Amino acid sequence: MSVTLLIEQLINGLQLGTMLFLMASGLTLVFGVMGLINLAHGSFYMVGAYVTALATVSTGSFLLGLVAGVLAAAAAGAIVELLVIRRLYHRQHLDQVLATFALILIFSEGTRWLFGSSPLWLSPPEALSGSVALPGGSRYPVYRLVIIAVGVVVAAGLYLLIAHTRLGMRIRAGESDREMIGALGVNIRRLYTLVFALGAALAGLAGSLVGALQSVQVGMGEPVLILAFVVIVIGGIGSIKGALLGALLVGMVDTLGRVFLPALFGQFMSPSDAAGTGTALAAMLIYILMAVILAFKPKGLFAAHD
Amino acid sequence: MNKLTRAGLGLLMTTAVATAQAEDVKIGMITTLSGGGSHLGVDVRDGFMLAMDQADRDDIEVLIQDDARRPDLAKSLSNEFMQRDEVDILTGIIWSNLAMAVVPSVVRQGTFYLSPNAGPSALAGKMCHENYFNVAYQNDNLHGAMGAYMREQGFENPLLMAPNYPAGTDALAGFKHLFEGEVADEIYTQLGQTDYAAEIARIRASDADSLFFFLPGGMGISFMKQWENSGVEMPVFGAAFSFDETIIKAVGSAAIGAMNTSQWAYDLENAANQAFVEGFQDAYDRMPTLYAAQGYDTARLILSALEKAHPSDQDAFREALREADFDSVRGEFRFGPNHHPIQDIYVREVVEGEDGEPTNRLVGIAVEDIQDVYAEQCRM
Amino acid sequence: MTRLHPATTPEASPSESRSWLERRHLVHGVLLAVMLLAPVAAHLMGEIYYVNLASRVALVAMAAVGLNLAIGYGGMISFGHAAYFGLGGYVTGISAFHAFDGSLVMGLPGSDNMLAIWLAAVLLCGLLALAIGAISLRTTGVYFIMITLAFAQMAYYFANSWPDYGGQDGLPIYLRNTLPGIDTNDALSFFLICFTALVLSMALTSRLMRSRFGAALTMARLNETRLATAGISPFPIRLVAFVISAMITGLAGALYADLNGFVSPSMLSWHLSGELMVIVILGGVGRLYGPLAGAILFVMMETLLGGLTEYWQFFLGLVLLGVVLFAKQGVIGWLAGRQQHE
Amino acid sequence: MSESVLSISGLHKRFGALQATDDVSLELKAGEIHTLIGPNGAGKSTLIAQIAGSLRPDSGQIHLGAHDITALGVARRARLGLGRSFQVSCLAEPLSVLRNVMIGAQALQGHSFRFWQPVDRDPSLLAPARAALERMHLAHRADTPVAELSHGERRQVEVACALVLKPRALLLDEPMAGLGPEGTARLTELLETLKHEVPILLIEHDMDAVFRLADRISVLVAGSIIAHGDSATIRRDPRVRDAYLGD
Repeated sequence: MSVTLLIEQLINGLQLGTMLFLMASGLTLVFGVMGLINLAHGSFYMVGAYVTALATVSTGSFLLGLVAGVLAAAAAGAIVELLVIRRLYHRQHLDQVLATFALILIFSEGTRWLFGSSPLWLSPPEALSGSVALPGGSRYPVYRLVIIAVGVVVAAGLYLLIAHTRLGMRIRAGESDREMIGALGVNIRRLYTLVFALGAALAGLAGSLVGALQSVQVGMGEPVLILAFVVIVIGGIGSIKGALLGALLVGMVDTLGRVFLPALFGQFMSPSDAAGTGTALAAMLIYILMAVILAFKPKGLFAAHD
Repeated sequence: MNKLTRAGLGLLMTTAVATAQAEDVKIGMITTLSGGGSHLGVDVRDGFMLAMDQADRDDIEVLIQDDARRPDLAKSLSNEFMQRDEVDILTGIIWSNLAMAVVPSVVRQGTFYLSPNAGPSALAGKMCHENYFNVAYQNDNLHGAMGAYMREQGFENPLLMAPNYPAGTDALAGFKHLFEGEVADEIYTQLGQTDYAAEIARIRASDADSLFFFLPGGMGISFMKQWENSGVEMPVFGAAFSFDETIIKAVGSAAIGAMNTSQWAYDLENAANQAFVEGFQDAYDRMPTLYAAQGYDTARLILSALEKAHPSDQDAFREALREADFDSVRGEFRFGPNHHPIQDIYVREVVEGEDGEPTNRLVGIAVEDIQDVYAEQCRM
Repeated sequence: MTRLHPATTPEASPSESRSWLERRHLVHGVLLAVMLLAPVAAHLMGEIYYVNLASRVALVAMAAVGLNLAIGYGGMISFGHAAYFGLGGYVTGISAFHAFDGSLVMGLPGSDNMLAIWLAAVLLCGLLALAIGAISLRTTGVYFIMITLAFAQMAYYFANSWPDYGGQDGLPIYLRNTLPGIDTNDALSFFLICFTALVLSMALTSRLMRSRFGAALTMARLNETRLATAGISPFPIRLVAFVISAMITGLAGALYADLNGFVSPSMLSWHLSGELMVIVILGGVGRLYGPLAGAILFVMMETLLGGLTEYWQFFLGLVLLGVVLFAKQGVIGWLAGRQQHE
Repeated sequence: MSESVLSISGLHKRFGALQATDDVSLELKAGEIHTLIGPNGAGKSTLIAQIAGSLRPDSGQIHLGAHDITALGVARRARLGLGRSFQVSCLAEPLSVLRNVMIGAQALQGHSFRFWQPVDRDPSLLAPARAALERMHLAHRADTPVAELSHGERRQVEVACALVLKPRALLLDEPMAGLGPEGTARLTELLETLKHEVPILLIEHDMDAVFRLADRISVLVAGSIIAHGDSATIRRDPRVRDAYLGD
C-alpha cells in the first residue's frame, strides 16, 4: 500500500464525507427544528441532479445549471412542505415515515415518467475537468477537489447562518422549544417552510455536484439517503456539529473500508470472493459503527435534541 | 423502487383462456429497459423487433417485460410468462446473473431459451441443456480474443477490472486463459457502481503497463469519464461491451484510441449486415451496437427454425435451431455441440468519425473460429 | 417509547356496538371468503398463475401480520422487518441447496422437508430478533426506527457478501421443497398451505392479544409508566413480542422463497421493509384483519395498475399519502368501523 | 409505635449544582399516615421518584420491610408491595377502568408470559380488580374508558391501581389535588380507615386534610427535612412557619 494510494483514498473519503454532510445537514436541521424525519430527502438530491443536467445542456453553462438545480430543489422542498409536511408536524413518527415513504414513490416514479428510465450523462465543465498534481507527486481530479471546497464553504456558511444571523437564532430557538418560539410571535409556518427549503437546497446541491461526476438516474438519492441517516444518528439528531463529524467519519470508514478490506481478504481468498466479501463487509462497517454508538449513547454523540 | 414482483392481470379478473391455434407462436422477452444498463436491453429489443417487423408474420406474438436488472424480478417475470402466457420461447436477458436465476428452471420445464447476450460459463459447461441456445457468444470469447491480441502486441503486465458477477469473473478468466502471461492485479467492482475513485487510485498506484476492463452499460460510461479526468497515462483495452456505440458517444473524446474486440462490427462487409445496419438506422435513426446485432440474429434464427417446425414439436424445432440456417450479420455462423456459437472475433479501434463523434473502425481479425473451453464439460 | 394511539378510540355505547359487531364480522368473513374462493376458482379454470398470485397475497399478508404485532399491537415501529423475511427465505434456499447436492452447512445436512425448514426459519429468526431487539429496544422514538433499519441493512449487505450462496445474484431453488403427504408442486395445495399459515398466524395474534401477555403488551404501548408502576417491567414484554413478530414474518419469508423458487438480497432490502409497513397501514394498523386487507389492496394495485401503466407506484404513493393524511383507520377502519377492543 | 414498614436513610441526589435531596432520612411505621409537606421546589417529587424507583439516588438506603430495595427497578418494588399514585394521573386512556386496574392484579400472580388464557373472563384477575374499585366507590365505572372519567374519578382509579397490588406501603402524591370539597372529604375518610391496613406516605398541599389525617409530619425545604413531629408541634414550629406557612 503505497503512500500516494493512501493519500488519494483519504481525499476520496473526504470528498464522500463533504457530500454526505450536504445531505445530512439538511436532514438533521429539519429534524432538529421540526422533529420530523423525512425519507423523501433523497428525492431533492435527485431533483437537483436532473434539473442541473437539463439546465446545463440547454444553457451550455454548468454554473447556471448548478444554480437552477439548487433553486429547483429548494422550490420542490417548499412545495412539499406546504402541501404535505405541514400536516405531519404533530403526527407520530410512523405517520411521518409512511407519508415521506409515499413521497419517495411519487418523486421516483414521476421522474421516471417525465425523463424516462435510462440515465442522463453530464460531464463536468471544461474548466473543472482534468487533474492537478498533488504534493506527493500523484495527481487528483480537479472536480473532486472542487466538490470538497464547495462542501467546506457551505459548512462554514451554514455555521455562520446558524450562529450569527436572525434566521439562525430562530432555528436554534426552534430546536430547543418549538412551542415557545410560536408564543414569541415568530412566524412558525414561514420558518418551517424556509428551513425545509434550505434542507432541500443543500440536498439538491449535493445531487447536482455528484450528478456531473457519476450519472443522473432515478433512485440515485436512495443509497445516499440511507448513509445520511446513519450520519445524523451517529452525530446526534438535530446537531449540525454532529452531522459534520458523522459525515466525515462515515465517509472515511466507507471509502477506506471499500479499498482496504478487499485487499485484506485478497490474501487468503480468490480475488472475486475477496472483492464481494470485502465491499459488503465495508458497507456493513458503518452500520456496525452506528449500532455500537447507539448501544453506548442511545441519543448519538452530540444529542442536542430528542 | 423495489417491487415485490410485477404481474399482469388482476387476481379476481380471470382472463378468458386464449385458445391458441395450433400454428400460433408466443415469444416472451425479459430484458433490461430501465436503470444503468438499459441501453443494452433497448438495443436487443429494437434489433429483435426489426427482424420481426421485416418478417411481417401475424402468427407470432412477442411479449416484452422490463427486468430492471433485478434477478428476483426476472425470475418472477419468467414464472409469469410460463404459467400465465404459456410462451413457447423465452429470450432477451442481458445480464448473466439474471440468466443463471431464470434459464435452468425454464429449460427444464420444456420451454426453449435463446440467449441474445448473457453467455455464463456454467450454462455452456456442466449446466448446458438441449433447450438452451446462445446466439451471441460464451462470455469468455470476446475477452479471450483480446487477451490473445494484447499478448501479440507485446503487453506483459496488464491490470484487469470487471464487476463482481458471473460475466465479470468469466471475462477475466477468459482473458487470462488466452493471455497466458502474468497480470498486475485483478480488481472487482460492484455491479451498477457509479463512483470509481478508489479503483482509479489503485490502478495509478500499480505498476501495470496496460488496463483491460469489462464494464458494460452505464458502468463503462461512468468509469471512462472519471478515467479521463484522473490524468492516469495507460493504454486501455476491453471487449466491445465497454466500447459499444452508445458508450463511446456518451464518453466522447476520452474513448479515442481504445482497442476492443467484438464478434460484430457495423462495417463488416456482408449483405445481411449492410441490410441490417441500414434497416436499423432507418427504423431508429441511431447506429446499432453489437447488442442490436445479437437481437436481430436471434429473431432471424427463430424465423429460420419456424420455417421447418413448430416449437410444440420439440425435437424437430431443436434440430431446426441447431442447423442455424440463416445468414447472420456476422457472416459465417454455426453452433458448437453445447449450442454456443463458433465464430470469428474481430478487433476494432475507437477513432474520430467524420461527424466528429467517436466511432469503432474495424481493424482486423483477433481469433478465427473461436470455441468456448467449456464445450467438452457439456453432457446434453 | 413514543406512545402510539393507532386507532384505539373509546368504546361505543352498547346498542351501537351490536350493529358494529355484525358489520365487523361480515367484513372479516368476506375477506376470508375472497382469499379462499378466488384461487379455487382460478384452479378450476386451470389458471395456475392466479393461484400462485393468491399464494403471494397470503404470504405477504402473513409477513404483515408479523409486522402488525410489532407496530400495531406493540407500538414498536420496526423499519427492518425485511431482515427476518429475508432470513426465512435464505433458510429455505440454503437448506434446499445443501439437500440438492448433499453437502453440509456448518455441520448440518440440508433438508428439503418443509417442516424442518420452517422450524429452522422460525428459530433462527427468533434468535436474530432477540439479538437485534435486545439492543434496539434500549433506544426510543426515531432512534429505534433508525437502528432497526441499520440492522436490516447489515443483513442485506451480509447476504450480498456471502459468495457461497450467490451473493448479489441470489440463490435459485430448482425444486420446491416437500411436505409429507402433500404434493407441494401443485399450485392449489401450496396455496392451501400458505392460507392455513396465514389464518394460524392471525388466530395466534388474536389469542395472544387477549391473553395476559397481550394485556401487558397493550399497556406497554399505551402507557409504559403505568405498566411498570403496576409491577411489570416493559422491556422483556416488548422483547418477547418483537421476537414473536419476527418469527411470523420469518416463516412467511421461508414460504415465499419456496413459492418463487428464488432467494436474493432484495428480500432483505429496506424497500421491502417499507412495503410491509405500507401494507399494515393501508389495511389499518393495529387491526387483526388489517394486514390481509392491506395485502389484497397492495397486490391488486400492483397487478391491475401494473398492467395498465408501468408507473403504478406513483399512484400507490398517492393512495398511501391519502390514507396517512386523511384516513388513519385504513381499509378495515373504513369498512368495519372504528376500533373496538378485539 | 410498631417497627417501620418503609425506611429511608441518608438519601442524597445532586443534579449538577443543585442538591435536590440532601441527606434525607424518614420512617413510615405500620398503621400510620406520615405526611410530607414543603413549598414548591423543595424536592418532593425528586424524593418520591427515588423512593418509587424511577430515579437512582447518589447514595443512601431504602428498605421495604426486610428488603433493601435501593437498587431495584420500579416494577420489582411494586411487586414487593410498594404502591404509588402520580401527581399527574398516569393511566391508559383508551382502556377501561377495569383493564387499568387488572394489570396490577396480573403482576402479583407471577410472570405475564402466559399466552393462552383470555384475560377478560379470568376471575382471578377480575375479582381483585373489582374489589379495589369497590373500595374506591368506582365499581359502577368499571367498563368506562378512562378517557371519559372526571379528574376526581381518575385520582380514585390511581389509588385503586395501587390497592390492587395489596401494598405493604403506599406513596400518594397529592391525591387531593383538583378534587372538589365533597371528593376530598370522601378520600380523607377512606384514607383514615385505609391506614390501618397499609401505612401511607402522603404528599399533600391541602393543609386542612394534612392536619386532620397526619399522625406524623415531615417538612421538606430545599432538599432536606427541617422539622418532624405530630401536627400540633409542626403547627407551632417557628422554622416551619417562616419557611413555609409564612402566616
